[in-house]
Amino acid sequence: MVGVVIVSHSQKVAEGIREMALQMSAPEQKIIAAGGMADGGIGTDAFQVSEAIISANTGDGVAVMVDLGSAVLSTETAFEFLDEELRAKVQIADAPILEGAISAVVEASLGSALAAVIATAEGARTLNKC
Amino acid sequence: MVGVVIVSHSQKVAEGIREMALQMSAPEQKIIAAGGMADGGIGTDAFQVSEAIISANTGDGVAVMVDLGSAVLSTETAFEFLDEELRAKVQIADAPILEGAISAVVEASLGSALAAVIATAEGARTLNKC
Amino acid sequence: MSGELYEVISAVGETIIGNRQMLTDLDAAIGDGDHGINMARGFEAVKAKLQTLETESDIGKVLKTVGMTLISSVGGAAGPLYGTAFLRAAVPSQGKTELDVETIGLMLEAAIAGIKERGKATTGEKTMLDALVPAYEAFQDGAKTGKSVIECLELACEAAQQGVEFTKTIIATKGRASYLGERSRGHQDPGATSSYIMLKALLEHLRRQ
Amino acid sequence: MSGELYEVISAVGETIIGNRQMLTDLDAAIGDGDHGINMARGFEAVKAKLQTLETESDIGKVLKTVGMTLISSVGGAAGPLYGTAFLRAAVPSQGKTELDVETIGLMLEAAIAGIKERGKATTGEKTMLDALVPAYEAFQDGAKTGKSVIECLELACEAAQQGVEFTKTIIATKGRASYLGERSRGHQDPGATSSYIMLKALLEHLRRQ
Ligand SMILES: Nc1ncnc2c1ncn2[C@@H]1O[C@H](COP(=O)(O)OP(=O)(O)O)[C@@H](O)[C@H]1O
Ligand SMILES: Nc1ncnc2c1ncn2[C@@H]1O[C@H](COP(=O)(O)OP(=O)(O)O)[C@@H](O)[C@H]1O
Ligand SMILES: [Mg+2]
Ligand SMILES: [Mg+2]
Ligand SMILES: [Mg+2]
Ligand SMILES: [Mg+2]
Repeated sequence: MVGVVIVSHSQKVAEGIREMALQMSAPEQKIIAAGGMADGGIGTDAFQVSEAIISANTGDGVAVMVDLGSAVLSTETAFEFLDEELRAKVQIADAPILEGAISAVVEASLGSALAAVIATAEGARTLNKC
Repeated sequence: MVGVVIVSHSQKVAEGIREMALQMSAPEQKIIAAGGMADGGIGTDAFQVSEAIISANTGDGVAVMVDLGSAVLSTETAFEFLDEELRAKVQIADAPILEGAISAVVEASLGSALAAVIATAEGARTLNKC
Repeated sequence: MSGELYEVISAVGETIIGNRQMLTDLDAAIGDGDHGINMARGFEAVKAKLQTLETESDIGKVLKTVGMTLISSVGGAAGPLYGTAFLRAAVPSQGKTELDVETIGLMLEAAIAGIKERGKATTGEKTMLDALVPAYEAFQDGAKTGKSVIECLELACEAAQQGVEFTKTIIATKGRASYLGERSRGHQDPGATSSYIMLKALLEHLRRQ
Repeated sequence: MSGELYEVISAVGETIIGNRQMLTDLDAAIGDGDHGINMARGFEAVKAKLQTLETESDIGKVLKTVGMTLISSVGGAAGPLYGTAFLRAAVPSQGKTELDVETIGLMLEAAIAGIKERGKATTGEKTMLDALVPAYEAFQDGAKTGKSVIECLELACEAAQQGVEFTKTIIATKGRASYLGERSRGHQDPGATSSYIMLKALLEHLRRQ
């Protein structure tokens, strides 16, 4: 099953999204929060992200959800710390972080491949709420 | 200045988004988190939302950011508890909650009117992250 | 509050609380697995609130309190939906201390209108409306032919149960289950199920009187 | 680590820490008001880390550690950007214990390429690149005419300072300041400013030797 990593500048946001996404997940699905700095402050930490990616991977790859552009910078920096094999199956979704994460988790729970999980996450851009 | 209310099923998400948005805000700007149930559990509470809207309003109206469809249900229920005058100047943004909230806060900090704040929040749908 | 009214609402509440696990399991299959938890929490709060309304005999006022309590305590989509339904049902029953077939028909109609408006939904979307709308129609059919409250409710329950069965055959286009698209087919809707069991509890309570 | 190398990095770090408030104020105007806090936190972490590298004389290895430390401690966009810059600058300086004009030119080139790649940015977007790219070009002009390290760095600093001024005239199209669109004009970019003051600190330290 594709793992999902949630990279936010805020630890609370990443953990809260994870808790919401867990409600829609399959048992044993990997959803890892990588939010905030090591000291709990607002920011992103590329090393925390690379560790999260490693723990989210069960062999089928990892979809990474990010909040702001600078989370992309950290995530792409994190990619450089991964071995080639894992790096080839990790992808950032260009999607809203919360809506994308929940959509991604639902898609991954159905056993879909990474490309489909990313596509569904990105489709969350156009979901209407009201 | 238009106030911003953040309605999430998760208290952590609402508070974390508020903290991130505060970093981009003007002094004294009203950004109110209305996340989770009264007992801290996952869910939304229409009464909490109506109180948040009241405290976010300084006369120029309030933009409400929501996470999922059921947050819209609670928010629209909350509207019924507001007096006519306030109800006329409160609007839900059909936008991603985190990205929309940050965009809305930036737009509101520039002194823009409610319609512009909502439009900018909704424009966050099409922001590219990577 | 009249003992009768108190007992009706308690009976409905206890049934929801007793079906907590079943409703949650249904929601786990196509949603976030909290519908039973949400509804039970809501009716626990209603139960506590009812204690404070002992002297209230106006059915409308009591239903309004039930609606407000559900709104603040359920948490999921069902909170604003059922909450609004009770608030709307409180309008035709305002000032009443007893209900007849006609008033119950108006209450059901108002409740359904509230849910449709709040949920921007209609039948065929795999929601509580797929139990409630046919229930209302069957109730009205009974009313038109001069049936009693219990007889009308029997028709309504039967229709609601069929409505629940019908939700198994369609895909969800409203609410959280719509995330699953085609995968939501084959499962019965938790909200339709809770609507059915509330009607059923009401009927069974009245039958016992 | 040679005393010289340690002192150069410390001088740069102390300058950033000393300009914490100024950088933060610049970022408050067009961003989230943390650039000074971020950079100071990063160089505090570098300072602590340098203690553990006392015996390391390889400039490349030390710069690699600086880059890794910035990546893990800065927090904002500047973390991966400057972190990558230091990691890339560590490549041409690997195995070296002293630097000449040519190597510094290669280091600047690699650092800028890293920032451009990481940030998907180019000059004219109101970022650190608007200080660093002209600084590099001026440095290379000096190198071509046989100038010394200090002379080349003087040219680079002058160009960087002009680059910072230039950022006041343009709108941001990368990073957080781009949220402000037209409103970002008139303000100088915090990242361009920190780049300039780091180069300046390096120059002044070398002049003092
Ligand atoms: N827009 C809607 N209109 C009508 N009913 C809805 C709507 N959205 C959800 N529902 C009903 O609510 C039920 C889910 O309730 P619940 O699990 O409490 O909420 P949530 O999905 O927020 O967890 C669904 O089974 C469905 O019957
Ligand atoms: N994509 C990018 N490419 C190059 N530089 C960038 C980019 N995004 C931001 N910057 C630089 O980073 C600086 C902001 O750094 P900082 O305040 O630490 O990050 P954040 O915006 O995450 O709070 C900006 O002033 C700009 O110079
Ligand atoms: Mg549910
Ligand atoms: Mg729920
Ligand atoms: Mg900043
Ligand atoms: Mg920042």
